[in-house]
Amino acid sequence: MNSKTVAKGEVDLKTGKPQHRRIPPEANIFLVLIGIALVFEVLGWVFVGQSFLANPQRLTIMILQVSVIGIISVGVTQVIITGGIDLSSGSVVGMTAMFTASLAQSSTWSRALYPSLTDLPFFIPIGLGIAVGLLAGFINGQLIARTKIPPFIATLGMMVTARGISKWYTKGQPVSGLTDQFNFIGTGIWPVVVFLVVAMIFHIALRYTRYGKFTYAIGANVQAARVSGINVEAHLIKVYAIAGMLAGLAGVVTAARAQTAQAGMGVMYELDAIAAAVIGGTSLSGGAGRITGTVIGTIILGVMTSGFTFLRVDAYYQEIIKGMIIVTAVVADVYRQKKRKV
Amino acid sequence: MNSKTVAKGEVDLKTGKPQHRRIPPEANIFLVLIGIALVFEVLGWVFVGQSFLANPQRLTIMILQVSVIGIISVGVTQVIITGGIDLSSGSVVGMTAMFTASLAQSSTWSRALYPSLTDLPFFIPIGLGIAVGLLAGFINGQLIARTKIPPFIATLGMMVTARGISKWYTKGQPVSGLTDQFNFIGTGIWPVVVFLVVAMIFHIALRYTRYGKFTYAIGANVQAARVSGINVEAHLIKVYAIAGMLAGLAGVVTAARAQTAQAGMGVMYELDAIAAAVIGGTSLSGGAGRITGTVIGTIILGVMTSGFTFLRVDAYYQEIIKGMIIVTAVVADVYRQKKRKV
Amino acid sequence: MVSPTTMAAVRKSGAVPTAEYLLVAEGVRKEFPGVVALDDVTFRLKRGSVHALMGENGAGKSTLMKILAGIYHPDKGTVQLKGVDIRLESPLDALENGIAMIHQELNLMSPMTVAENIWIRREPLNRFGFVDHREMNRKTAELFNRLNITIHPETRVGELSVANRQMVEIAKAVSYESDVLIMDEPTSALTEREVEHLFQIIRSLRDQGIGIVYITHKMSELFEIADEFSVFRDGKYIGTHASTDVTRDDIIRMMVGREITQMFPKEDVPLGEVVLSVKNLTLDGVFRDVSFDVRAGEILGVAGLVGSGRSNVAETIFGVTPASSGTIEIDGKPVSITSPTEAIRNRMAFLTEDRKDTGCLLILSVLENMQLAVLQDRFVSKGFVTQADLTAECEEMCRKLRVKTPNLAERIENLSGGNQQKVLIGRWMLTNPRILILDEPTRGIDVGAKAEIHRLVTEMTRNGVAVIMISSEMPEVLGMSDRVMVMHEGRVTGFLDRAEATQIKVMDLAAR
Amino acid sequence: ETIGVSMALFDDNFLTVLRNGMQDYAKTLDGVTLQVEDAQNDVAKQQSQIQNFIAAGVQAIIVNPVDTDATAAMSKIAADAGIPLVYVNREPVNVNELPEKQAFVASNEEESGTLETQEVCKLLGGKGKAVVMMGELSNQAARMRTQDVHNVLATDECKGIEIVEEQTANWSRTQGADLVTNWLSAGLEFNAVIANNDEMAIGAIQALKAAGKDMKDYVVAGVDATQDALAAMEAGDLDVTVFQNAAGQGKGSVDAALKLAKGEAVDKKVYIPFELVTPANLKDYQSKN
Ligand SMILES: Nc1ncnc2c1ncn2[C@@H]1O[C@H](COP(=O)(O)OP(=O)(O)OP(=O)(O)O)[C@@H](O)[C@H]1O
Ligand SMILES: Nc1ncnc2c1ncn2[C@@H]1O[C@H](COP(=O)(O)OP(=O)(O)OP(=O)(O)O)[C@@H](O)[C@H]1O
Ligand SMILES: [Mg+2]
Ligand SMILES: [Mg+2]
Repeated sequence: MNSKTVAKGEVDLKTGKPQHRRIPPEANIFLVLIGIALVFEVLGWVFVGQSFLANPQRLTIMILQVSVIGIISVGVTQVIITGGIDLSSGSVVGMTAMFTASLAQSSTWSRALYPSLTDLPFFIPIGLGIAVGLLAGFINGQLIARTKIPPFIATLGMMVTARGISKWYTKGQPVSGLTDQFNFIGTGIWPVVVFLVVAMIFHIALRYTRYGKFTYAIGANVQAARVSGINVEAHLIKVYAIAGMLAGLAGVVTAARAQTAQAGMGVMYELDAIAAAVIGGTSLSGGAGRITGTVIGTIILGVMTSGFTFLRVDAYYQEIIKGMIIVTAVVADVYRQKKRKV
Repeated sequence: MNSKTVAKGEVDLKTGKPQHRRIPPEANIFLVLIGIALVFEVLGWVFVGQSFLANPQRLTIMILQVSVIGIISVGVTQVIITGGIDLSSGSVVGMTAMFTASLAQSSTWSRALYPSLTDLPFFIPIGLGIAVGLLAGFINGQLIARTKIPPFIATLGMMVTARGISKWYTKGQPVSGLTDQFNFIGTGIWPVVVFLVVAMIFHIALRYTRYGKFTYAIGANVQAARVSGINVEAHLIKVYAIAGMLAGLAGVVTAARAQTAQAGMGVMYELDAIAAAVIGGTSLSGGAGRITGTVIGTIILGVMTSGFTFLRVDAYYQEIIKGMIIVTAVVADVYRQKKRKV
Repeated sequence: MVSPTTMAAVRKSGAVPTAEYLLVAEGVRKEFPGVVALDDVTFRLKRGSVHALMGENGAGKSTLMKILAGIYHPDKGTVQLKGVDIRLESPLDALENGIAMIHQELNLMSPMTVAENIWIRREPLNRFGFVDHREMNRKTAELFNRLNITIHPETRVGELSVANRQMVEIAKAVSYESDVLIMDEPTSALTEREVEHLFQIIRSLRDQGIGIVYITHKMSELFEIADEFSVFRDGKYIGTHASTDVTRDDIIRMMVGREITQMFPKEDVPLGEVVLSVKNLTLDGVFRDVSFDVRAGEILGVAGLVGSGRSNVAETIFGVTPASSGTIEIDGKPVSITSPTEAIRNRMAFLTEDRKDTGCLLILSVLENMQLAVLQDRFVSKGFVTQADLTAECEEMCRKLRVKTPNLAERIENLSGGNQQKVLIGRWMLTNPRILILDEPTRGIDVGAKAEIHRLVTEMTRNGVAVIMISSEMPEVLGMSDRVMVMHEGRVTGFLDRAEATQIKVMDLAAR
Repeated sequence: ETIGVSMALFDDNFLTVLRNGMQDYAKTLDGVTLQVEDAQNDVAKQQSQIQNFIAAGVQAIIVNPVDTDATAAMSKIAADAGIPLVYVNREPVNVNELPEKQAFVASNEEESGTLETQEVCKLLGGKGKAVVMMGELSNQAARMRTQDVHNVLATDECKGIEIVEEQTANWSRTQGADLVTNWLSAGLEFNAVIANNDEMAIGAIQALKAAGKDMKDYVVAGVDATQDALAAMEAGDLDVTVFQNAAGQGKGSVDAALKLAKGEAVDKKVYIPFELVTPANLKDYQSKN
């Protein structure tokens, strides 16, 4: 029998390939995304008398509003694939936003934090902002790899610390008056471009480089990875540092989008980022997950937000419905995957 | 030679106990707690010229201010031992607080939500509040056990939904004017008593009952647990329902303490509760953890808060230091455990 | 002492030092909390030979091998590679110095493909530095071809049977093209056919001058493959002999320190009524129309090649994967068993074949592991566990099974593989079953303990227990069964009575 | 007509009153629907909500800014789309260079803390020890009100009042109660509590009472004049609070938005003053808010 042979991992001797090439797992969640979008489309015609999707402005904002979450989520996905977790990303966004903004102030702004460091060319604040994120991630990685404390605790510590630092940095004052040059990266669809480029790079890195193979191997079976000669500690440091770097980049984009930075930026983003990854099929027990899935998971979050506003759903119900949709999306995904297996 | 006998795997027949009893793992974190307290004591004499510990009022508030977190944390610990996670507890606190308060209003309050249901005897709002929490937990459990979606997603969905419900319930209006009878449970050291009683009950349940043994077994190896005859689904539903029930109880205590309920209550409590459990030695990969450890973890959080105020640490530095202490506490714990092993 | 990196460089340059021994470990000591795993142990491996390492469960074999593979560091003692002192700091050091190891427990990344597993860290890269999947799959196919393995390189390891996973592990170890190849019970999951196949591989490697360390508890394999062997007992080195010098009984005496008179203590017990009757049991796509009866006091052996569906039948009877059709009767009454909970309620017990995945609660204690199943209906009053009685019973069981552990509070993870297996057997014996299903009960168990387990099973049959015993070890099936049921590709191909069952007849049915 | 409303935070008691004021007022108008969204204190979310409103084709937008420094970007987005925008309750940083079809309706946050502290100063007779309870440190109102406290206590009449402690209780009643208990247990002595909002002030009252203190010995002050606060004042526990006309702000912003949508001219700045509430004029406020 067909399914029997395949289940045993035997080979079809004629073609030499495993029978029935598998559909990529993220195809499922893509269908869920399409399903959600279609529901909004239909409801749109019924209740608002308008198309939901045939509106370029809306299609842009759907992704634009989640692109910062998306950038973080790409890093978080990698961390989760190793079997870890990163709770610090939201706070790191806040911290880097403060830091990068303080170096991106324009001399026309009278309350510049460092009056002697205004009007710097845009790449300085951006580069240093990303570096701060990288440093935070590197510290996470060091803690986890060297002291063997659970990633949950290491990154929780960083979460609290980074949030504290952003409040302390200017004693809670927002940092504004940023140069137009710097703000540019946050205008129009630039955040979307940054998100998609980052996603593409790490999609390739995870699938086609040793970095990626090691990441999956550690998450799948850390003991096996170790006896295969992988330097698990060194690799984990890399993965967390990259996640921090991406959170830093997200902080830069956030500041540029808002044209200001304040200590409360990025609160709870870590949860949305993790949710996007998990909705997209990344397994919290490690070893499985793909960037494409994460991107789709992120977009689902964006579609929901836009859809609610479009349908004029009362804000009181939005969260209730959002919670239910997240659960339903994942249930549908799990259910479809199970069905295919039998 | 002792070690020789032991190496033979012999058991001491006279006492029926295995030789060289191991130190309970939470002894470590207890030492960390003592360490933190002593640091505050010393700093207290140096900078404030006062004892930190020799002050009954402070000893009370240290636990009082974290007793709500503690109550949740007892439930969360059980969930984590099964290898799951509960992100919904903070929101369930908010939801039950709103609900229980709406049934605990006094007729002297002119804006009672249900004017015909005022001045009810205290056990009605309390009982129904706990029941609402139980229901939320039960739904979590059903979702996880029946649909096999990751607990992270199921409880994230509940987190968002419950928060939505609490906002919707009174359209954001606070619910005040509660009866004195009801408020009583939140006064004095009652919250501490509730916390410690709950902790004791579940300490016993986890260690000495079948419920406890099954909880650990599922977390250690769910497959093996199933093959050994445990009805894993039914048990998980129990565990999540209990966690929800305790979150409900925490919501009742919160409302009684504040003598009001507001939709924003309990925000982020889930993180503190998980942190308390993990600081106390509960492993996020399941199968290991104890209520005593969780209680100690909770108290560590309380000691920090009181200690900061006592030492008059600038608010801007508090979070930074708090993050570092959490990490250091766990590092110290991991380090000591490792040392003992060799 | 030479640093591993220097050694690795020397090895890469192709220089061949002429030391007599490939690998020498001397005066090695390794202590774990409460256990001295190795004490002043010596081990020498010659080039181009197969060196068997023998010893009871927990004798320290795996520990020594892990030291040679850079996983543990010895507390004392030296390791010489090709005559040069060396200190291996990590598995990577060992691999780069030409020491590869097949671990006793499977160490694979199940969500990843076979090819990814084999070439991890050594993936072929294209000129842009990206992993060349096509080349990787091609190399895998080539390797498999050479080793005569038929698994597709792109299959996910998680979908393979245990036996195939073991073959992947073997192929992976071979692919390192190392000078020293350590095999820690590579055949415990394999049937005769694959074992024969593995021996071909080993012989050809030996002929290329590779030194092979071979650990096994299957005495029958020993003389077929080993050139010499060393014996350990309780962490101490007992001696080394050429395989031509001694007999099988000598080895057993050295290992166990006493004679084992009877390998298969089968007793003829008067058979009672039919206890379990299975009719036309089918699990769609896996097996079909399986029918058999087992009587009280009977041992029904189940034989077949790997993947013949024996374990699946057992899982279905026990309710792990409920049947698509067919009936199960107990004592003549039809029962519906849709979960292990119900199976236990019907007084069944099931020792699964994969102790790591479906057996042990690795991070819990020996006690917690052993008492798990019995808590379903005994030693519980008003929800509370009557721990004192239960602990006493578990201690008694440990003693009967000769479990080697510092105490009952030890994590089962820290026990040797064979001792873990004994604890799991104890778990089910405590439940006093009427129907006992054993899937590979003595996998990884030493001769002494194996005889012990067989004796216990026999004792249970004397009390009227019906036993189904799945085993890939032919002597065990033939030695213990009253009847043998043979399966092939999900169907029953025949039954053989004790009197008529021979290896040839079984193999004939199994390959039909 | 549809007006999109982005509120900084739903969980805030004062903002809830403001939001309800808006919605109640909109109900009395024919053909006006409000689409209210919760920005959950997130600048980026608020900005996205504005963009979503534009995509959904609303006629006007009302924004209660999370961060008043972030309004330049929002003004630009709305102006580019040609949709009227009204800021409410918090004064945008670009208030003096608002583009066409934009306006703001608010109270001057400087007044609230000032009125509060001046009254405290008066009650204490210019001498005493005060503790300050701050809202969330990253919040603008918290910073402004705390600054007001400092400014007033720096004046000649109030120089005799010393700030002995200043900490955050994150706007929350329980955290406020815990904070005061922690202070009391540290042996801190004070006779005034100046809180950034009423909730924390009530928390302080609860803690003081639980510690067996006589409320007559303490001056407790908050901001917002919530129902709970007024009840506490009636009971003689709370001494000072400040009324901010939430409903008035809500109504004013809806009016401005509607006018802008119709192309009519409106004032660029509409200030609605804060009002001091003390036991003397308590009765006037009990039916408001
Ligand atoms: N990580 C560990 N921690 C504690 N004790 C250990 C650990 N690893 C092994 N041991 C102990 O060391 C002893 C030797 O174990 P080892 O695994 O080397 O035995 P073995 O000879 O390979 O046995 P088997 O034939 O059952 O595989 C055993 O008593 C075991 O309990
Ligand atoms: N579709 C599948 N995916 C993953 N594992 C499977 C699948 N089908 C079977 N297995 C596992 O493969 C193993 C061997 O299969 P099966 O039980 O059918 O054969 P067997 O005759 O018992 O072989 P063995 O000699 O290996 O025990 C079992 O442990 C079974 O759980
Ligand atoms: Mg071994
Ligand atoms: Mg099998």
